[in-house]
Formats: sequence, structure tokens, C-alpha cells
Amino acid sequence: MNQELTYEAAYTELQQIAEEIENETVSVDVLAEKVKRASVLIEFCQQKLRATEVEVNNIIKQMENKPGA
Amino acid sequence: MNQELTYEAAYTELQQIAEEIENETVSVDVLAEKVKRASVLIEFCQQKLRATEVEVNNIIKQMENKPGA
Amino acid sequence: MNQELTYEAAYTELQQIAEEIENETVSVDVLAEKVKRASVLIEFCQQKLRATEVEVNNIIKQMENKPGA
Amino acid sequence: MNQELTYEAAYTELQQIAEEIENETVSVDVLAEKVKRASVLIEFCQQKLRATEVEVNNIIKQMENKPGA
Amino acid sequence: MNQELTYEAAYTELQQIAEEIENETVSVDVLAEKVKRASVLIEFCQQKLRATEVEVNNIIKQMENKPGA
Amino acid sequence: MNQELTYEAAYTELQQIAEEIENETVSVDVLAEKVKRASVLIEFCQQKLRATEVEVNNIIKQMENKPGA
Amino acid sequence: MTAFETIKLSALTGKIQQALSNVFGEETFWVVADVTNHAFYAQKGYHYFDLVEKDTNSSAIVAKVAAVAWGNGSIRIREFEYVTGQQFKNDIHVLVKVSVNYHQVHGLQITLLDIDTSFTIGMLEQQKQQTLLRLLAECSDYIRKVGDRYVTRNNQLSLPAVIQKLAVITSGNSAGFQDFRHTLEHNRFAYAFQVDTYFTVVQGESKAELVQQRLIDVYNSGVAYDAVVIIRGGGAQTDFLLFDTFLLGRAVAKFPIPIITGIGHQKNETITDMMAHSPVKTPTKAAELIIAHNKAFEDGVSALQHTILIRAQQLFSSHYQALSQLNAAVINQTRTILQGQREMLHDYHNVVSHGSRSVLQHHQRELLTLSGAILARPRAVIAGKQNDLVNMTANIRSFNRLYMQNRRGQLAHYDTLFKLMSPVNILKRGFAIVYAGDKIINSALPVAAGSPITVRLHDASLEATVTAKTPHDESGTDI
Repeated sequence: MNQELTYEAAYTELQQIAEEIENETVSVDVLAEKVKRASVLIEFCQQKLRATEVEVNNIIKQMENKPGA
Repeated sequence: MNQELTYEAAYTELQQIAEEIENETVSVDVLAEKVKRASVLIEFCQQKLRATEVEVNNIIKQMENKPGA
Repeated sequence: MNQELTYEAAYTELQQIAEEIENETVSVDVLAEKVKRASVLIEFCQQKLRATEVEVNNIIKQMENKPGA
Repeated sequence: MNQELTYEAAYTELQQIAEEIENETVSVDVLAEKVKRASVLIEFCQQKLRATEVEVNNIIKQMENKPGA
Repeated sequence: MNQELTYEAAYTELQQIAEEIENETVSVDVLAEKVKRASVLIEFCQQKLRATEVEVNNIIKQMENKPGA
Repeated sequence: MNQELTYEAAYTELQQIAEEIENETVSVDVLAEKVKRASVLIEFCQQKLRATEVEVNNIIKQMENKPGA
Repeated sequence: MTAFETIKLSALTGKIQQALSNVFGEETFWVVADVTNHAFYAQKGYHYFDLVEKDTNSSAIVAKVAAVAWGNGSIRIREFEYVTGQQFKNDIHVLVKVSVNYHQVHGLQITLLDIDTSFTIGMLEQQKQQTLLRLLAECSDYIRKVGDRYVTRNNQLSLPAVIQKLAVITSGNSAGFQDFRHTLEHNRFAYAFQVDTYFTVVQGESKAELVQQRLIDVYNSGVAYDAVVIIRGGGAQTDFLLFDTFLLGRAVAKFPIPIITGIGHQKNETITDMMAHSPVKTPTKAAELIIAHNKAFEDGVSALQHTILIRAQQLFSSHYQALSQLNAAVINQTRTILQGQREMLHDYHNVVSHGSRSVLQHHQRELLTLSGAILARPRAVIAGKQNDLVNMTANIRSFNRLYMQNRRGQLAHYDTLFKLMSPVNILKRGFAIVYAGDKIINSALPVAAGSPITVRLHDASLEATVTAKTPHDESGTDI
């Protein structure tokens, strides 16, 4: 599933989990499970962000190295 | 029965018993029985809470150790 | 009969006796008998109360001895 | 006959005699007899009352001696 | 005949005689006789009354002397 | 498409990308792609501004050979 | 040989000279006239020309005089040309200040001392206004006047984002064109341009048709030019009248490619400038305008680049922050939930333990109250009953006393009654009983006079005989 997971989808799911936990609508029975999932999603998002950042920074560096800019 | 008992179910039952005792609608004849049941439910819930807490703390520790967080 | 007597039933009967005596609807002929019955019921209720108290206290003590409580 | 006489019956009869005397519906011929009967009934009632009192007091004393009461 | 005479019978006869005399249908001869008879009856009644009073007072005195009263 | 790319079209597209990024309507998932495209467009404009007609054709040819464009 | 007197020609011309000098002397005149047969000797700075007056209707010459300008006059003409932009030449209408001279060799001569520039400017301005009115009248499809401005098809065109492909209409290798080209090619941004030149003679009003033809050539070339630049070749200041012509004004206004003019004049802008897209003063300024235009575009691109880079980085930081906040929220709230549940369980624990004790205590109290009620009451009941019995005894005694009294009263009543009724007591009160024979009579009816009767009194009986009988009235017997 993670192969097809997008940042948007992961973030949306994360927000839902955060909201559920915030509103205390999550049961103790599934709390650990939800927190686990949140941790997976956060890590996924962070990795995705870092990867994107690196990619974007590379593009920016290339642009800055060109004399015309 | 306890194998299938959930925290939610236990908690709800506990609430009912507590309410009965608080409102003194519980008969002396079943009081001991109710208190016994409440004690079983409280212990169950506490164990479940402790287990969840340990699990959640582990996940949180992992989350906090990640530099991106 | 006492084996099957419940606190509730005993208490209800006691209330009836009290009411009869109060309203003086009880005849002198059965007064002693009623008072005797009342004394039996009161003793039964007290024993039941004491027994329940001991039982409840034991359960509570057990609960309090558990570290999680 | 006195063995079967109850306080209630005795008292009722006493009331009748007193009423008869009051209303002067009793003949002089039987007045002494009636008054005699009344005296018998009063004594019966008093004995009955005393007996009941003793009995009740005993029950109460027993109950009061019990520590739980 | 006097042994069997009751206060009631005597009194009733007295009443009859008084009525007859009042209506004046009785001759002087008979009148004298009637008056004679009445005097006998009155005496009888008075004696009876006195006897009964003594008897009744004795009974009542006994009743009142009893400690339970 | 690139053969027909004009300064105007490039500028409009750049504006759209800038606006999307500004309004945060661009997803992280496509952010790198968008920045890449922006860099291509900017390079196109800058090179074309300084190139002769012959050179312009070369620029376009180069852009067509790049997979991202 | 003839005998008449002769004089030398020089004597005659001397007399003419004298006569004219006497009449005109040093007097000068402001004369309005047209110029013809103009010739200019640049080396000497001499102008030779004729001043003529034409009949306003037939254009036939009604007056003509040869004129010359040199020295100050020539200088005034040069100033005139510079100020008006009008070349001193044939067929111009001028106001000139002249003196009249006679030269013995050259004959009658008018010398131009001064030329009135404002007269000619006024003339030219009048012509220009007429041309503009004509343009508005005849070309209303693509020329309108809005306030002081002329709105034309050409100046309503928008310049492309970048101006790179240019058609330049100019006189070949004129100084202006060189300036233009140099400025373009040596721009400090290294922008590349493609410049196609369309050479023409840009001098003299009559060349307007040529310029128009070059515009048509540009159009027909099929090249997608970004702009057309019209540059005057430079040099003399007298070439402007071409740009005030109706022909060129119309062509420029109507032209479908934006036209930039760099005509290089000092005075009011020409009609061509008014009709063009972007008029500037000089060819160099035209080149600078184009470079600035492209620079603005590149600046725009750079600004967007800057925005995109900054925003992309901000986007990352805001996403990092959002993630971090979510992470913190999940962690904190999870702990809050667990803590909350722990507290709730603790509360329930308290409720159950205290509550159950309180339930028991409550029942204990109730039981005590109830048993107290049950135990206290019987004694009162018994006491009440005892009281009842005592009352009963007392009642019986008092009832008995009343009973006896009543009985005694009854008997006493009868005793009294019978004592009163006793016959003995009646006789004692003076009454008598009358017997007729054995019978007591209570009526005189059966007793006749002379009958024997017995009268009984309480102490004796009297034997008697009736002597008379008198009946009583009813009323009289009522004692």
C-alpha cells in the first residue's frame, strides 16, 4: 500500500487520526494501533518531504549556477 | 468472557455499576457481587491501559527520536 | 425460610410491621409476636449488612493493595 | 372460655357493658352481674397487657444487648 | 311470690298502677288497694336498688384496689 | 508543444506555478515536478532572449530531449 | 557722331543709384512673399532667390524681384531652418525683412536682412492641424482623438512580451541608424536581436510615398516582426516635414505591427509620432526602449523564479511544521487520553469503594431508625391500652352512680305520686265520699229527694236523707 501512498493521502489520514485522538473519539482498544499508524504516516511524510526538498534544492542549485539567472 | 471483553465494554459496565452504587439503587443483596464485578473490571481496564501505555510510549519514543519530528 | 430470605424482603416486612405498630392496627394479641418477628428480621438484616460490609471491605482492600489503583 | 378469650374480644365486650350502663339499657336485675363481668374482663385485659409488656420488654432487652443493634 | 319478683317487673307494675290512677278510672276502693300495692312495690324496688348498689360498689372498689388498674 | 512555446505561454505557465505554490494548492507530491518545470521554462526564456534564430532551434531541440520537460 | 550729349552708363546707373538711395535710403520693409529660383552657395553662405507674389486666384505672378541673403541674413536663415524644421527653399511662404539696393553691376537687388520664424511656424502648425483634422475625418476607422491623445490602431496594439525580431525603416547607414544598431548590439544583457533593414530616403516631404512603400514591404515580407522601428537618418534639422504628412500619418496609424519611432527632433512631436505605438526622441532611445522592454520581461521571469524558489522552501518549512505539530498533537493527546482514563478509573474506584460503604451505612441507619420505631412503639401501645382500661373502670363507676341516682329518682317520683293519690289523704283535705247503698255515686242523677245516702268523711261515716236537689250549671262546677 505504501508504494501507492501519496503525501496528500498520508497527510489527510494523519489529520483524521489526530482529530479522532483530539476529540477522544478513539477507543483505548485501538489507541495503540492508531498511534502506530500515525507514526508510520508521519515518517512517510517526512521522508517524502525530505526527498522532495533534496530534489527541489538540486533543481534550484542548477538554476542558480546558470549565468543568466 | 474476559478474552473477548474490550476496554469500552468494561468501561461502560463499570460506569453503570458506579452509577448504581452512587445513586444507591443497588440492593444490599447484590452489593458485594457488584463491587466484586467492579473490582474485576477496574483491574481489567487498568491492565489494558498499562499495556496500551507501554505500547504507545514505545511508539512515541521512536517518533521522538527521529530527527525530523 | 430464612435461607431464602433476602435483605430487601426482610426490610420490606420490617417496614410493614413498623407501619402497623405505628398506626396501632396491630392487636395486643399479636403485638408480642410481631415484635418478635421484627427482632428476628432486624437481626437478619444486621447480619446481612455486616456480612456484606466484610465482603465489600475485603474486595476494596484487595483493590487498594494493587499497585495500579 | 377465658382460654380462648382475646384481648380484642374482651375489650369490645367491656366497651359494650360500659355503653349499656351509660345508656341505662341494662336492668337493675343484671347490673351487678354486668359490673362483675366487666371487672373480670378488665382484669383479663390487664393481665394480658402485662404479659405482653413483659414479653416485649424481654425481646427488646435481648435486641439491645446485641452489639450490632 | 316476692322471691321471683324482679325489679323490672315491679317497676313495670308501678308504672301501670300510676297510669291507671292518673286516668281516674279506678274506684276509691280499688284505689286504696292499688296505692297499697304500689307502696309494697316501691319498697321492694328500693331494697333491690340498695342491695345492688352495695354489691356493685364492692365490685368497683375491688377493681380499683387492684394495682394494675 | 515546445515548438510552439512562446515567451507569453512560458510566462503564463510560470505565473500559474508561482500562484499554486504561493497558495499552497500544489501538493508535495508534485512540487518537485512543478519546480522542475519552472526551471525549464525559466531556462527557456533566458536562453531564448540571448540566442540567435539558429540557436533558438537548438534550445528547443535540447528541451525536447530532456525527459522532464 | 551725334551732337546730343551723352553720359557714361556709370553716370546713369549712378543717377539710378542716387535716386533709389534718395527714396529708400536705409529704410527696411517686412514683406510677405514666396520664394522661387533659390540657389545656395554653401561655401560663401550666399542665398540667391526671387521673391514673387502670386495672384490668389490664378497663381499668376503679379510681382517679382530678385533677392539675396548673405552675412547676417544668411545666419538668420540658418536659425530659421533650425527652429522651424523648414528648409529655406522654393515655394515656401515667408515673412522677410528686406532693404532695397541698387548695384551698378547687378542692378536692383533686395537684400534679406531677417526672416520671421514664428510666421512660418504658424504656417506649418496650421498645415499640421489641417492634416490631423483630415486624418481624423478620413481615417475614423483607426484614428480617434481622446482628450489630447490620438488613439490609433497601431498604438492600441500590444507589444509582444519580448521584442526580438525588428524591421527598421531608415535611410541607409545614417548616423541615427548606426546609433540604434550600436545600442542594440552592445546591450549589457547580451540580448540577441534580429534586425532587418528597409532603406529609404528619409528626407523631403515628397519622400513620404517611399516611406509608405517600405512599410508595405515590411508587411508583405511575411516575417512575424515583433515591432517596426522608423529612424530618421540624422543630419539636417529640416527633414521633419515628411513626418507630418497625411500619407505617412495614415500608414503608421493603420499599420498592424507596433511601430516605434526614433525621429530625433527637438520640437513638438510629428504626426507620425502621434500615430505610432511608441514614439521616442532619438534612435538610441528607441533601442533603449526595446532593451528595457525585454529586461522588464526577464525581470518578471526572475521575479517569478524568485517567488517559486522562496515559496517552495516556505512550503517545505510549513509542511515540516505542520507534520511536527500533528506529531506533537498525537503524542500529547494520546498521553492526555491515557491520563484521563487513568483518572476516570481511579474515580470509579473511589466511587465504588466509598459508594458501597455509604450504601451500607445508609442501610444501617435506616435499619436502626426502623428498629427504633418498632421497639419504642409497643410500650406506648401497651401504656395506651392500660390507660384505656383505667378510663373504662372510671367510666363504669361514674355511669353506675348516675344509673343509681336515676333509678332512685324514679322510685321517689312514684312514692310521692302514690302518697298523693291515696284516698285517706284526699278525705283529710275535706273531701267526702257519697254512697247510695253500697255504691259510691259520682252523679246526683240517680238520687231523688228523700232518698237515704251515706256520707263518709276521713274520721267517720254519716247516715243522711236528701232533702232537696238543685242541679248546677256546668260553669259553676269549675272549681
